[in-house]
Amino acid sequence: MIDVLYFAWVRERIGVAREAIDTEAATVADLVDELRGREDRYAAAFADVSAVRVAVDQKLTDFDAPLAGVREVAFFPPMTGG
Amino acid sequence: MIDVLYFAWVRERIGVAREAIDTEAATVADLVDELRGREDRYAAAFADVSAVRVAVDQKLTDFDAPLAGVREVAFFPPMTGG
Amino acid sequence: MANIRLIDQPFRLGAELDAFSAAVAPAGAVVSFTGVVRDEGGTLKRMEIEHYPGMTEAALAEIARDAEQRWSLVGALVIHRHGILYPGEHIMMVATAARHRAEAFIAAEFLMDYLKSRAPFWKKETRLDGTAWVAAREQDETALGRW
Amino acid sequence: MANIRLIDQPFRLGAELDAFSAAVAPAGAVVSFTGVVRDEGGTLKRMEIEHYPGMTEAALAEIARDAEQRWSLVGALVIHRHGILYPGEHIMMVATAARHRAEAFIAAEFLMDYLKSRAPFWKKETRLDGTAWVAAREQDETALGRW
Repeated sequence: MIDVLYFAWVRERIGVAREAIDTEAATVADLVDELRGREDRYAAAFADVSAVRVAVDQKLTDFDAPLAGVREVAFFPPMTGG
Repeated sequence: MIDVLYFAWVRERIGVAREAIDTEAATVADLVDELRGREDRYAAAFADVSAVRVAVDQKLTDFDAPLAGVREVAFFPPMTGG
Repeated sequence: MANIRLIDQPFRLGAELDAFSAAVAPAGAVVSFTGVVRDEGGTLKRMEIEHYPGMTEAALAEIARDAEQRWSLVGALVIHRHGILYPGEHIMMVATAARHRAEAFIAAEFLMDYLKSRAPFWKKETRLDGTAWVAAREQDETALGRW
Repeated sequence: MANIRLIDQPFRLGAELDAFSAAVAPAGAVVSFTGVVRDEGGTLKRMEIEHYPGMTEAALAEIARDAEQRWSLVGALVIHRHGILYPGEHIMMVATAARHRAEAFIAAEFLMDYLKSRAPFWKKETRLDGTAWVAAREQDETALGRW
């Protein structure tokens, strides 16, 4: 089980802020593919992954990152703080 | 007559902050030569003119500046504001 | 050590800068940056800032630690709001203190560049004609190339 | 129009920044710089700042006008003290306001670089072991080459 978090418009498209997902995905990209196949709302959120950023266990990383031993994955748009 | 002003250590070496000087000097450099010849305290203040800056009528300029029509000349070290 | 605060209420810019300046007394140079909610000619009603609890604090602390080490700062301050903000309110501030001005300026710019693109905040604007997430500016990402 | 003040008494940094920030409300970015009298490890007793009345005001106004024009500032503030100052007191501050942060930062650095080397102020320090005029730092003169 991995906690998956969504922020900003990714959250709005998927409709939840956080969910526990039972997955065998080896990488972030695999997880995204798996989610995309589940329901349209995921497909809509991940339609253009170049517009989505990912953090694994609260560290920014990329879609090749492995998921072995990971507790938390978060998807969100490019950040706009400051 | 030109009002001549001195600031910081230039003022301290010359011993006055301001004086009216009757001069026929054509340029700032000529005025400095004239002052140097007057008394030791001027010679001490202008011993190294590379360490002295000049303003003519309150505008920074250089020692070649002409003095025709000028009302005020000021001598001082490099500025250290801020 | 950097002073980092994530808050959901307005903060008092001047009072914060006074307190920071007093706390870093041996420094000769203090620089501050403040981001303010623009009213966009009266078209912006409010801004909402979402963030990633846990990661936000860690990211801000890491950015501030980097800045302190790179420029031997006497101190650094980061305050960032989340939640609902209205035009004219301060979104965030950073302040840096160093012996000379060049270090204080460059460290403040570094903090801002990283805070814009590497701290997990997202702004959503409510305008007269609707609501939209603020898009990241391409120059904010390219600004990181400087470091 | 820039707000320029030459004063012989302490000023309140935070209150000044609050007032400036309120006056430039349409701006999204406000940068401030403050120079503070260092105590130099307890060896500095006081600092005296001499200036050139008349030329000082004109030089500050010209520097601020240049900055406002080069970076389309929403506003600029310059406060500089003269007379006697003690360790921990603020020597001066500049503040700049612009739509985006890059302009506010660079304009503040420009103001500082010119103010250091082109405004007629001279600092004299009284230390435990005597009194001396502060020498101009070579890097302050070379900093102007940037502009």
